[in-house]
Amino acid sequence: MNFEGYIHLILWPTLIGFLINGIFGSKLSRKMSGVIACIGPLTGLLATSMIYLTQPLLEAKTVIIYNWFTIGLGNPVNFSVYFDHLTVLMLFIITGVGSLIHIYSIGYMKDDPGFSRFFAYLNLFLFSMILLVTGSNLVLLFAGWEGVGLCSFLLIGFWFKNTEYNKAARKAFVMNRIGDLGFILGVFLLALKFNSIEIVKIQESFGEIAKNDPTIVLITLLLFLGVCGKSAQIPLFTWLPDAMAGPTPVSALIHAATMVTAGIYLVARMSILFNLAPFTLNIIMWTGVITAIVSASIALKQNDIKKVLAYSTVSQLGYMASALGVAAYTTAIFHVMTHAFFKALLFLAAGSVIHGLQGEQDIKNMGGLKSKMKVSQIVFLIGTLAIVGCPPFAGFFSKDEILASVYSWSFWGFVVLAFSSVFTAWYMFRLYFSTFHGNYRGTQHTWEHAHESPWIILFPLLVLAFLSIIGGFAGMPEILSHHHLVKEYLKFSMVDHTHTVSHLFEYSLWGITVVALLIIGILSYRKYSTIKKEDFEKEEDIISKILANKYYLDEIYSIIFSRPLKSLGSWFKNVFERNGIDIYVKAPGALLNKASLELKPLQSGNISWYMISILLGFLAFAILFIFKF
Amino acid sequence: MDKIFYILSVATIICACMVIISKHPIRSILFLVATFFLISAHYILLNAQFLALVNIVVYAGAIMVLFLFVVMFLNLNKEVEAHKGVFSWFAAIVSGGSFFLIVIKALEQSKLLINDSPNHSIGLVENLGHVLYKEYLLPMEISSVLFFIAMIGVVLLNRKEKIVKEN
Amino acid sequence: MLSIIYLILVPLIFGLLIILFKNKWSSGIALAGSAINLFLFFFMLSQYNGGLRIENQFSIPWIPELNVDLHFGLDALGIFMILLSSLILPVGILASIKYSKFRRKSYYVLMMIGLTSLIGFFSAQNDLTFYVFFELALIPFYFMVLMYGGSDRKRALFKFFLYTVFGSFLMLASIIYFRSLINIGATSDWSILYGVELNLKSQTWIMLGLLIAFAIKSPLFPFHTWQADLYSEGDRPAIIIIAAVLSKMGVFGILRFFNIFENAILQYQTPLIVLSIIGIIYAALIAWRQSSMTRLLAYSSLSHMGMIAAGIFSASVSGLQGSLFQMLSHGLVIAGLFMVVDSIMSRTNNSSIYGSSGIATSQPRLATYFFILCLGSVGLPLTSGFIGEFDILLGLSSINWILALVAGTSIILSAIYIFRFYQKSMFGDNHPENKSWTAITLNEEYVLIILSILVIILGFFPASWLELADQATSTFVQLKSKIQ
Amino acid sequence: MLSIAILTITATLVLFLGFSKNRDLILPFSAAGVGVAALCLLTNQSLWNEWFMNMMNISGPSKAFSVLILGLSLCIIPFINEFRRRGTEEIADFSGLLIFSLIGGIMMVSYSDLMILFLGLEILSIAMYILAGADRKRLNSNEASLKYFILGAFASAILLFGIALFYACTASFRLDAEVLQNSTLLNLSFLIIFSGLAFKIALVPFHFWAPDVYQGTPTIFTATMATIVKVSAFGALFQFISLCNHHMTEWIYWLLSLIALTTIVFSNILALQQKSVKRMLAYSGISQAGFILIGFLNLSPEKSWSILYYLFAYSTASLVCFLVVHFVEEKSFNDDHSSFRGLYFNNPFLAIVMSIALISLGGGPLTAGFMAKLFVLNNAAIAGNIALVVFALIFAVLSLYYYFRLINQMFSHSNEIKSWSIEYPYAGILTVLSIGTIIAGILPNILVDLLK
Amino acid sequence: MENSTPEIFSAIPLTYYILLSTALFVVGLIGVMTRKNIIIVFMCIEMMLNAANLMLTSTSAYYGNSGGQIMVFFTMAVAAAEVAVGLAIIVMVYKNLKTTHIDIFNKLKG
Repeated sequence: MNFEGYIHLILWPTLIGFLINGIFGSKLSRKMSGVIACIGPLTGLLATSMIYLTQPLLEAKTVIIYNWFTIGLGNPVNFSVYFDHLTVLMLFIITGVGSLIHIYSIGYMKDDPGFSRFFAYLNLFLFSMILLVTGSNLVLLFAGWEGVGLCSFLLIGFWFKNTEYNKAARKAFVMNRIGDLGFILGVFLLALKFNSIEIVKIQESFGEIAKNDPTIVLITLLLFLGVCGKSAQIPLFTWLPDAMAGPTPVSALIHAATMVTAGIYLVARMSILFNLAPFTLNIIMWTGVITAIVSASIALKQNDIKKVLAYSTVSQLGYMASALGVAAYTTAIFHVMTHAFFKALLFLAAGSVIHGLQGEQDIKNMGGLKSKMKVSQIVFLIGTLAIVGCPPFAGFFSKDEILASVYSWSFWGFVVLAFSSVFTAWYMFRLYFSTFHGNYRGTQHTWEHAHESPWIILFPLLVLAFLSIIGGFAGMPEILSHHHLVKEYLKFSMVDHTHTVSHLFEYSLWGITVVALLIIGILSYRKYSTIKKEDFEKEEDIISKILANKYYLDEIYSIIFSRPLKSLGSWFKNVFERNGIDIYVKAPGALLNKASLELKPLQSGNISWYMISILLGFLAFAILFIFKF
Repeated sequence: MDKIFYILSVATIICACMVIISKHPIRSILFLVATFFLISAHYILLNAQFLALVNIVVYAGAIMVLFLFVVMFLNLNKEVEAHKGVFSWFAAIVSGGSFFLIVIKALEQSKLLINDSPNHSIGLVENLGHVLYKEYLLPMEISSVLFFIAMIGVVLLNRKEKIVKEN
Repeated sequence: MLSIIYLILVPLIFGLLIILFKNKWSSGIALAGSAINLFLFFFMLSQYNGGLRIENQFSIPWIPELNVDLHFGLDALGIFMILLSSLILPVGILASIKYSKFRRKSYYVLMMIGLTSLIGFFSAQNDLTFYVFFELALIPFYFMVLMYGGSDRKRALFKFFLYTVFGSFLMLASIIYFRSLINIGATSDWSILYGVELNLKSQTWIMLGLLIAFAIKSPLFPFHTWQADLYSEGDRPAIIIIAAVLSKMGVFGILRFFNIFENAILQYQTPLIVLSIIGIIYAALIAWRQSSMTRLLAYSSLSHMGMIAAGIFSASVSGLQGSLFQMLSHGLVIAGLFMVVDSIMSRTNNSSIYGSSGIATSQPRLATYFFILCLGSVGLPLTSGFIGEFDILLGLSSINWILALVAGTSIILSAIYIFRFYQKSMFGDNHPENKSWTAITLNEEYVLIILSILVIILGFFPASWLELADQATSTFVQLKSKIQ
Repeated sequence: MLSIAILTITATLVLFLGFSKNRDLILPFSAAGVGVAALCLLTNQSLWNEWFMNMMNISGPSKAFSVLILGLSLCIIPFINEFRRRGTEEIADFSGLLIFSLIGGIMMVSYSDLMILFLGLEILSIAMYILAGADRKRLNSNEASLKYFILGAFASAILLFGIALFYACTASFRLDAEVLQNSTLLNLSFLIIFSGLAFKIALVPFHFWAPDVYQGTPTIFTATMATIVKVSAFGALFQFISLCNHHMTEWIYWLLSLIALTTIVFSNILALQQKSVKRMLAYSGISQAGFILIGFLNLSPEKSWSILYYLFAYSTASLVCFLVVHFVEEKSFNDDHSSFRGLYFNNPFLAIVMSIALISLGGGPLTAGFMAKLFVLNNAAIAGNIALVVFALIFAVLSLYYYFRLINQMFSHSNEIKSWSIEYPYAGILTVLSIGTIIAGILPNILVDLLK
Repeated sequence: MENSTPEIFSAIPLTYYILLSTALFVVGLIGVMTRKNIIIVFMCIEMMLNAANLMLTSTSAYYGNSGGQIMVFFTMAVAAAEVAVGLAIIVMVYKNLKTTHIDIFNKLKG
């Protein structure tokens, strides 16, 4: 099969799966739905592997499928895909993790009445995500970008009877759209500047542009606004924790492994552009750093198992962004990959726990589950170790690379990131220990019914756990190996700045990491493996409160943006419409009606008066026209 | 001659004013008759004897008698009209006066035609007859329609109501 | 080649047939008439060669004194809107069938006259034909709303009617003024009128009169006060057509006359765009706070029309092209949305978005079509709504990126109000009254399916239409380059 | 001249027919007479013209005016029969008077000598004074007749004074006479004559009689006043302005503009709040007259067709309106706005023809009314008075308010549904008028060619 | 008498006659507008017609043009017809209303 064939195999099966499940879903059996849905990502994974194996991709390939539309006079926007190493890597992540999560979902969702609808959405999501990473131009990329936002909306509000979930879904979509506006404006400015929106063509025409060209800075800033929305950076990150309203596989797939990394992908994809705007890069770095510390600190005080993971996702995204900010694009993508493994693992494991506890999500009501859910506990532990950066798990390598890169760019950024990784370790251990160790704190009834999940759920967990363990070796640091596989693979796609740090720094960093993790692990074990339910409520100092309430960011946003706009809208609707706009129509009408009534007495019916007015009229005309006064 | 004109004119105006001033309808009618007679006198002065005669016959003789008849018939002779509305008098006099002024002003600003040797015998019956039946035959014929209409109208308007039911 | 007069006459003939046949046949005959019309139109479309030519012309001498013919023809600009009208009219008829107990012949006769006048309007080839059909289109819809509308319809209708007529009389004045300024030869088609060179002052006056007329008709901010009232009080099948097609007449008019007052538009471009943008945001904010479905759609429509107007005023290739495309797309979307609202309201008799929660549970298919239409409305990529908005915003950003930014907030606000609308009416707990719902009828479902599919197909394959739009607007841009 | 003779003979014979028992013959005979007269005019059968020293000349625009007058009366005459339903038997007198008044109308539109104008005006007016009072028992009719008479006589006196002044300046009654100088007095006399004619046309501020009289007069004769009298008076004004255009300087242009504007503004505002439909139609007629006056701004004999076209459009439409009002009045005993409620459901035919007529009056598209407005306003624009065009159109919106208020009434459900029937001849006339309105709107060139 | 030229034509200018008839006309006008009895109002109108007649006659005589006097002749005819019809109307109205006061006739208004 040739290259085009593989492309079609990657693109369309998910869409077909969506259509079949979406249109005929209610008529299909659950098994059929599940199988049809899984075909999509699996075919995609297979085709991607085939491309990886058979096509060396020495140079990027663009395949035009059809002419989508034209902008302006004869400037075509094609529905065309672009394949380079970055695309293939992203496709691996997407279809790989996607396949696993599809399989997982068959087990997880098996009792849900909206089973086929769920798979339809998942397939649609994968289609959009594939579109996003393969789109050869920014408009198609944007189509995928919005498509994943839409699927996120649909899946967060999947259980649509719950009004809160609906709100969360809307919030996610709207916040994404704020970013999208920035993105699309960036696209416009690019299109106007380079007269094309094909990524390749834009990259080709960079030669003559100076660094920090104002237009480029503006474009990159606007694009970064899009990134903030999609990848949950400050100030647009508050939607992501709320997005945990959706079913757990969704949280794993969309809100941890793939969609939120789209922003990272975008910056990596446009790395040449961003390289021209160091100003923007600085902003990206600091945004990432601050996002990382802020969300990590919030995660310290969350009690919902998924919320903790959500904030940890935001925090990890902050890491990735700061890597982008220091122009270490490959590192960021590397972290995307490892993060996809361990965060999906964590979420799915958490889902397994939730599944086993009939939907319980609050860690206050957990504890001691290791006896009931052995496999889940182990894979969760693997995931935890990976995320806190314990060598030699996947997270260790990527995180270490990020810290090193940031250090070489900005010392203070490094310090903050290091702090946030301490926080990460603390809240992850807290989560792990309070869930699986100690005594069960929930009701007796749930305890009795708590059970390990079926194999269809556990299988993906095991695969992911395996990947979380070995994933990091794809990018070993220089001091261990000269073959950084990811870097080598991606060197055709993007241009990193070179970050060199001394070996001494690197060793000491490792050392400190290991020591710190040990200390934190022990402390955490002592505190949380025996914690009582009441103890969760005891921590009531001001800082905890602020953290538990997410720095009151939602409230602040509401006061600054949404409420004024709402009341402005109400004012427009109730006051200005009636007294401002309507007045154009009403006032002349009322005036004329009044005039009509006022003038009626002129027509008094009195003959003498009529004769007088005829004469007066005549006199007036005579004076006006004959004597020309 | 000019004195006759002035006297006649002043008398005409005074009579005319009396028509509108006098409160009693009969008196008004009589003053109007007097006015018409004075106008006829003017006509004689202007050598329009035929018109003078017709004026007396038609206006003073027929029309005013008709008026008188109606006033008597309707028993209006006792009705004395109260001249209230000072305002309406004021308005009427002001507007009438300005009409007069306008005509004076217009007259001042324009010259009238001057005919050096006018034919002053046109007012005689013979001359008028010639013209009437030659040049002005059409209006002459058509005025018959006018009278016909007036006749039907009077009959129509004051016929006694009789309702004839058709089968 | 078929003459376009068939498109205009066929509905009239079918209207006559309706009068001759029994009451119960009338909806069927009307449907047949509009279907034949649609078929004829597609036949013409298949033979359309494109370019700047006017095809399928029909012309008879009309007012020789003013050198005006009654002249119709198919051109690139008109095709969009003729397509829209022939598509939406059957939608209106299908929507009205469920009320057929209360409908009489007159209703369908009016529908047919409406179709005639709309096609006549969009294919008019000179200013007076244009004007006559501009006004004519008002009359059938006036009577439809008058005879079959809601309880408070008269007030709303009157506001609409007088306001619109005020506008169209201003337009007539402008046209008369325009014609008094020029000397034209044997005929006065658009091509000749476009060639007239006027000085800036008279252009400005003409633009003022015409723009007010068009702004009232569309409506555009701040001349929209009739809209919400009419949409909520009118007869809903008629409102479907009014919202989808009649509201485009205004902006279509701006495009039609664009060449005539182009200099004036370029002169006052910034204030015009700013006004449109204020309208976009203003309407979106009000839509956000609406609890009545019909009013919400009215304001959302106002917001979108503002976007279209902004695109036109941007006087750029992509802006004009996007506006034209968006007119088509918005017509389909708003027709579908009103169809959904009609389906809901005909069952619940409640226009509040809170009055019908949980429909998605009892009517999943309705919810699905509704959702697709919502996506079209918020302009999600790969739906028809995206292409237009994209081009318009691109056109705006070619003038000033800040303008595009501010106008672009509508994509945020539209997401807010449309999804609020969607979630409140479709999601949530199943409203107790919904249990007694009858399932949506086949008629409604066909309409919704077709509209949804069209929204998506146009999103995936807009290219040929955009090419048409390109041809339609290319003359403007040529002129523009000549000026600069 | 032949047609005038035919009309006279017909009228006289009709009056005599009134004595006979068989009254069914009267109206067909009258109609036939009028029809023959109209035919004579159309085929240029004119005897004895040379006998009358060229005092009137029925040709060109005058002929068109005359035919229009005769045509309108043909539509009105059959309706006189309706009086018998009320028990009034003098239909012979009515139709005789109507035919006589036509003679006056023809004189007015074709005079070239002011004497003929005065006589014609009086013939028409006196007949109308009588017809206004035809409903002797109704106080409104009495009052209308009296008001019309007193004010009409007053206007005639003023007109006569104007004629006298004209004579004093020129020693002639012929408007096309050579004048030595263009003096102020002459202009004053023009203005006075104009005022006299404006009274008949009912232009603001000489319009005061119109609403009162229209309201009180029996509706059929209101229709006559609104159409025949107005057409005749406009014909007279047309003759007047076209004949002495060379005497008048610019002031007539501004005078016409001002009067047109005040007429349109004032009448439309006053019409807004009328409850009586006849009264409303009266005001609407006044405002339409304002529009027609705009057509005089750019007057030349070749342009007469636009005025004629407008008069055609106006008179057909308002004839339909008044006739429909007549039927409604017959059924519900008043012409109140509310008695039109639900007319569509009682008799769809009446409601539809009335709507068409009202739309035409309002200048709706594809009706004669629109074309008429277009032609007239185009004249004004060519004459350079674009401001007038704009204001006239803005205030014309008001007229749509009251027309459509009536339409709203007709198409609203009323509680009681009665089925009213209308006899075929009447329906036929209304249909012909409506179709004429629409055809003249769709294909105006047919009518325009005719008028030319 | 036929050939004799009356003195008046040389003694009094035409303008005086015009003024005189205008004055009469104005008096009639004032009467028309102020009097309340319809019959009197009607009489005043007749006076206005007569004023015009006077002007016509005098100008006709001064110019030696017979048209004016013919016109006066017709005016009288018109006046006669008018009076006949007018008085008939007034009598008809009086029968119904028993008054000739002008202010009673204001039922039709507005």
